[in-house]
Amino acid sequence: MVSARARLIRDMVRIRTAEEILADYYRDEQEMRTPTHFSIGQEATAVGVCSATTTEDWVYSGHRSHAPYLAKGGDLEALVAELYGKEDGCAHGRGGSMHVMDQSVGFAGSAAILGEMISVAVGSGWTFARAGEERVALTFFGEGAADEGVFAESLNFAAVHRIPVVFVCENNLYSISSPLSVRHAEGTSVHGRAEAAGVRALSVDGNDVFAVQAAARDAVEHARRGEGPVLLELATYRWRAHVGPGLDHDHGYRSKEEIESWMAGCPIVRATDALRADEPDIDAAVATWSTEFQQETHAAVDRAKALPFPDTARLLDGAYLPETH
Amino acid sequence: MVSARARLIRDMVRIRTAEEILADYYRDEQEMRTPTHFSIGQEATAVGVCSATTTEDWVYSGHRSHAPYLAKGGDLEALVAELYGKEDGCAHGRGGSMHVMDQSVGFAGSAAILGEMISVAVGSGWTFARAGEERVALTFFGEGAADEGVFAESLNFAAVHRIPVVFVCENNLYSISSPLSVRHAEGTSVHGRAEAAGVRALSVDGNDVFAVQAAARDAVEHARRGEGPVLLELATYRWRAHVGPGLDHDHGYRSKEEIESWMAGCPIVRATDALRADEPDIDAAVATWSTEFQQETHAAVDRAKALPFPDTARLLDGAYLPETH
Amino acid sequence: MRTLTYWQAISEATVQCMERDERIFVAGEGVDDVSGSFGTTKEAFDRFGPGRVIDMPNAENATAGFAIGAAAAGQRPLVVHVRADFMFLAMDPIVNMAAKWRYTYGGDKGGVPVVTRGVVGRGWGQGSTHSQSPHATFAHYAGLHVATPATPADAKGMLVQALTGDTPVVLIENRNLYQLTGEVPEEPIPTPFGIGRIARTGSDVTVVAASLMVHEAERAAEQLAQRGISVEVVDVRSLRPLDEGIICESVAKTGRLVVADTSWARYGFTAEVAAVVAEHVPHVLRAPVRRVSLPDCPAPVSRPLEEAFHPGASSIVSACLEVCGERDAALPQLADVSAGFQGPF
Amino acid sequence: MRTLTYWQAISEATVQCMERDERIFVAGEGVDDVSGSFGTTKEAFDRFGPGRVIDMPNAENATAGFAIGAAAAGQRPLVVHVRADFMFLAMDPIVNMAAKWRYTYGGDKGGVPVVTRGVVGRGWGQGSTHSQSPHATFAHYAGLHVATPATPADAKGMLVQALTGDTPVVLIENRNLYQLTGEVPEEPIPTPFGIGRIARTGSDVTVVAASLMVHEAERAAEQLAQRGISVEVVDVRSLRPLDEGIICESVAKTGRLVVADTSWARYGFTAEVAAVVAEHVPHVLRAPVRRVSLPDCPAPVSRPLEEAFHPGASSIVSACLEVCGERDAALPQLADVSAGFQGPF
Ligand SMILES: Cc1ncc(C[n+]2csc(CCOP(=O)(O)OP(=O)(O)O)c2C)c(N)n1
Ligand SMILES: Cc1ncc(C[n+]2csc(CCOP(=O)(O)OP(=O)(O)O)c2C)c(N)n1
Ligand SMILES: [Mg+2]
Ligand SMILES: [Mg+2]
Repeated sequence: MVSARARLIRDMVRIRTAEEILADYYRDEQEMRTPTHFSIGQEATAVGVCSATTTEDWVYSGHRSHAPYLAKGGDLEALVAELYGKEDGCAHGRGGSMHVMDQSVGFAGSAAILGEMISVAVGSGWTFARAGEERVALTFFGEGAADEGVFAESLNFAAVHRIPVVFVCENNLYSISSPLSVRHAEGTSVHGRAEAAGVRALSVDGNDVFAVQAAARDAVEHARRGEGPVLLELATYRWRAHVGPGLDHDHGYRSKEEIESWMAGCPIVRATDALRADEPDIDAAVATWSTEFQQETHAAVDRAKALPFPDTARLLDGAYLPETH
Repeated sequence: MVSARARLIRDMVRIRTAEEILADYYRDEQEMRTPTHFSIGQEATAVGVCSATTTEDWVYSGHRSHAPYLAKGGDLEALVAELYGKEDGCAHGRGGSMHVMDQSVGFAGSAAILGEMISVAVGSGWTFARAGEERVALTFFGEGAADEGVFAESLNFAAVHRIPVVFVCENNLYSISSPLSVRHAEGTSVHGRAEAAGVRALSVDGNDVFAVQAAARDAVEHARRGEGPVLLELATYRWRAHVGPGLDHDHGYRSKEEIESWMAGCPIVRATDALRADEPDIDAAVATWSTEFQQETHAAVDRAKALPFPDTARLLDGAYLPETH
Repeated sequence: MRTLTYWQAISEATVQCMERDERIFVAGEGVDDVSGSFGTTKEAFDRFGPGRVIDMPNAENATAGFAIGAAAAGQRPLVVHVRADFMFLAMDPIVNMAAKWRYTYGGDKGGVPVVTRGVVGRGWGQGSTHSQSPHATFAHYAGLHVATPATPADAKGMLVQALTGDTPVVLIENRNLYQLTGEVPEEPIPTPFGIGRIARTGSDVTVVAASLMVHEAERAAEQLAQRGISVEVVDVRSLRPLDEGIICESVAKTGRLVVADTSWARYGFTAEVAAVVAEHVPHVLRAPVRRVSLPDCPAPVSRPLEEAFHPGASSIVSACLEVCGERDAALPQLADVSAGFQGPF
Repeated sequence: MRTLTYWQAISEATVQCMERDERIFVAGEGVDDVSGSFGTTKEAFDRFGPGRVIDMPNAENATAGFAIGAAAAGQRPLVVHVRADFMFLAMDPIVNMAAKWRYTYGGDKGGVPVVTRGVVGRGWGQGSTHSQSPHATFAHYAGLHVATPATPADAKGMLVQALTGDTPVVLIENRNLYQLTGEVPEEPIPTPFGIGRIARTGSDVTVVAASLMVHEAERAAEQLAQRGISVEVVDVRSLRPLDEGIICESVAKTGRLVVADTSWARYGFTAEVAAVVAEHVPHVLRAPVRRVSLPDCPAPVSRPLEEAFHPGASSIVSACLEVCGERDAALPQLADVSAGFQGPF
């Protein structure tokens, strides 16, 4: 039996393993023709938060979508098929990396335009409350999306109507290559803005999966009890380039030291270290999972490559339903 | 000699007198064919703030534009001509009540779409700083416009770049007929949001013209010294209907008692009361000014009515300059 | 059949649909207030209260996103903007999300049938940012339906269609239509989009129009009839889908086309209608097409400028005479449609 | 004359104009970063630093308003969006303020000549919200100039015109043009808006196009020439103002019109061009007009769908053959314009 805490590690390992392998294929083959934003290094936010939700709770995300999708239980094969543009993809090849969805597990969709899914989550949360359902809507976004006016508008509306929504801000310090310093005034924070709008808000170490899970549980239960929205600002760090599989250590916008210090604080290593005293077999387990997920990912890739592309005769399908067009 | 404090009263009396008379003409004649938002009851905000500016400072406003325009020294005749749609209007009859401008006194323009002039003022303030000029941009808007995302975006940018801009929020409790309670969460405030974005912010009694002036002086000097933006949240109240000359006491969204209590706190009466000990002649002065401004307004109306309308042959002029179209 | 005003028809459609489908709710700034969005949301508020007729903060972007999120979760939002000009602030969610939702997530997971009503605010001197008609702007984007009902019956039927269909819909209503009366079925019967209507039959010239301009075209047709010119008026009813057939058939019959709109010509409604004819039946044209549209400047406020700016029946008369090769010297000017408008705004 | 790539031409125009006019500054998300907006803002940043090439927060609405406020105070802002799709968030300030500013305040107080560059992001699978071409949406609104340079020379000349003119300008650039090379004058000479260009002369059919589609039309013309069909390619260069004369003259000569665009047909560029012909020279048409445009769905990501979605030279060839009454069976398919595109995105 895998303990609850070990399961968080396993989920992070799965995402890490899958993304690292996908990044290699992406780079080497040039066959996943969709702009892809990897979460390598940021796995604790997605895993910690999603582990605090039920299948009935809905999770939305922005462009950095794979980790929340997988953490929520999204189908890996369908994700990989989507990246390869195949009909079996979770969006049937129409959406690509930035538009994934797996309704069966409560992953309600991701979007490519910054900030969009923030207001959308508020609408879904409002619907849950209206129906008297004890469900919560969550929405992942970067601190860069918090620059957008719709973020403030959404916080405000959620607070006024005490909507069961949890705003999950993954603050990885950068918006592409723009540091926080050129985007937010010194001494301010995303959670501070949320508080000013009347939204309960917390700042959490986003690379500590246990802390994230604990905060997310509180937040989700707060929202579920009808006590209103919560914002979690999770400090984390992206290891790869903003988009695509590569490293960007030479792009000049962040120092090698900074990157290395965050890599040293790898959320998987940290969680494993923390667990070792209680679960001495954890390292072996991580190694096993790692192998297992490597196989799973390669298999998903092999399968995806063998799958057919969408039929171009169905190009228009879904834009309108037949009845109304 | 009129004392500095008495001058504030005189300026408020001028706006009150002009607007009350214009409202009557508006209602009775139906000749000012432009949606008009009177500031009757709110004169202290415009007068207090604008008295703290120089001609080189620029003031923008939203739809409730007459008071800031006049308080800044805008030409009354040109305003009245604008309301009558005449070629001599401050916008040559093209803009109407919601689009007034008097560049000669630093009234930089008003706009009909909520929130627009908030970001615009930031751009003008940035320009002043860039040119090394010690000028400040100010922007009036209602607490309803603070609902708009562009407000948050503008606060943020102004704070990051320490732009010399003063955000002047006239919080009159309503957005048309929507009370604050359905728009902002309990316990929150507009100035609290500004602070969270890193903008120095104050809440001031907006019906106390002396307090407004003092706060505005501080704010303008703070911005002028390059110490960054300031937001003033000024509590005030509109006596008339949201738009048009009428009363709306029977519209059901606010109580008669509430209206009466705010009318009892009339900014002109309060200022006059406060001055009486030091300037016993103030009541006589107010009466004289009142008469004087009545004459001035009626004269402006008579003049405006006699003026020609724009020539329809010039309908297209100004959309494009001839060189480029 | 009993008659209703255009605003009553909208109100009735809203209330009846809300009665039948509790997933429907109304959201917009001041939709609950005493004026009730020109009366159209008042009865709904009185009947269903603030839980289903929701006064929104002034946040057009988040309101549209909120509606999309509610629709994704199974609700049927009806968003109201008392000036269509405010919809530019909601352009991103409407065009980048609502229009593309079903398709982008694969076509099989349900769409977000958000209905957005925008009122063209032309009354008195509303000026450059309170009187625009953005129907063509939205209708350019695949994934939306865009309709412009001209009659009380269509105002009801198309709102019913929107609130019961599967597609996000933008409905643009001209404020000058609200007092118009007409027969309206009692039941909430949907008017399908994409089927135009011959508002008046004629044989010499076709005027294709939408919304208010259908009535201006009918007034023009009256006057031209006195002069022996027989005008057919085509009301497209919806811009997307667009009934190309009815346009082409009418023009094939008359051989002459005037297109009339309340927005600018370039890349607008008048362009598309002319293009449809150029694509399908150019050979039937006995005269060049004429477009009746706004002059290429923003809307001025001053009364004479405003009257010169907005095209109406007289402009349509002139255009029809021109395509028929006649002069309009002899005809009296028709009063502007807003002539009877009473203030304060 | 020396040759430059399209992106170099933009960069050079920016730098030269900034050297000559210190009121000019660049603002946009990441304009200062290593990739420098596809290279176009890099040299400007290296030369003028962060005081004049400003990395903005992700706040498209306020950025546009900020630019307007700077322009009102005498500056000359150049705002850059690396995806034109983000401009919907700036639609309100561009359409409701910039376009209307000078006119609405009376016409004599100066305008706000804000220049906004939007990049059509079609590379690989950018999908439904990262590859749209909104030129017609902006060009509908009086008060703006909207241009779509197709060549390096025009990319430079039109940006110079924009940065020295009096009108707010929207420039839409297709990312697939950036590597294109062409002769470009050393000096910053403005290319006036509203003057089209005959990109290739021909006598059998006119293809009117803008931006990338001009090149697709030229490739199509090559192939059709082998088949004995002589194609004239008209590059409109700017959508507002639009050179009606060059379109009508060409169609008057050839008698056949194909309009090609990277956006949807309805209420778009292809509609307006067809309408101009229907308005002025319908009688010269020897065949119905054909529009080459996007199918009526959002942009899909999957490679074969994406290739089927975006029209290119082959679609133009088919349309030309059709208006000439011929079949296209014999011709090989032309490779898609993005065929040589290398990832990662
Ligand atoms: C409205 C909008 N503006 C700009 C972009 C381009 N863009 C894509 S991702 C990104 C950075 C976002 O940073 P953040 O929200 O912090 O997320 P992160 O990538 O750091 O996870 C930007 C600017 C966009 N997609 N949408
Ligand atoms: C973007 C936008 N949305 C809605 C409106 C309609 N509107 C005009 S004034 C107003 C109320 C604004 O309230 P507030 O900002 O508090 O100013 P007040 O009228 O109270 O002075 C509204 C909703 C508008 N003009 N612009
Ligand atoms: Mg980030
Ligand atoms: Mg207010």
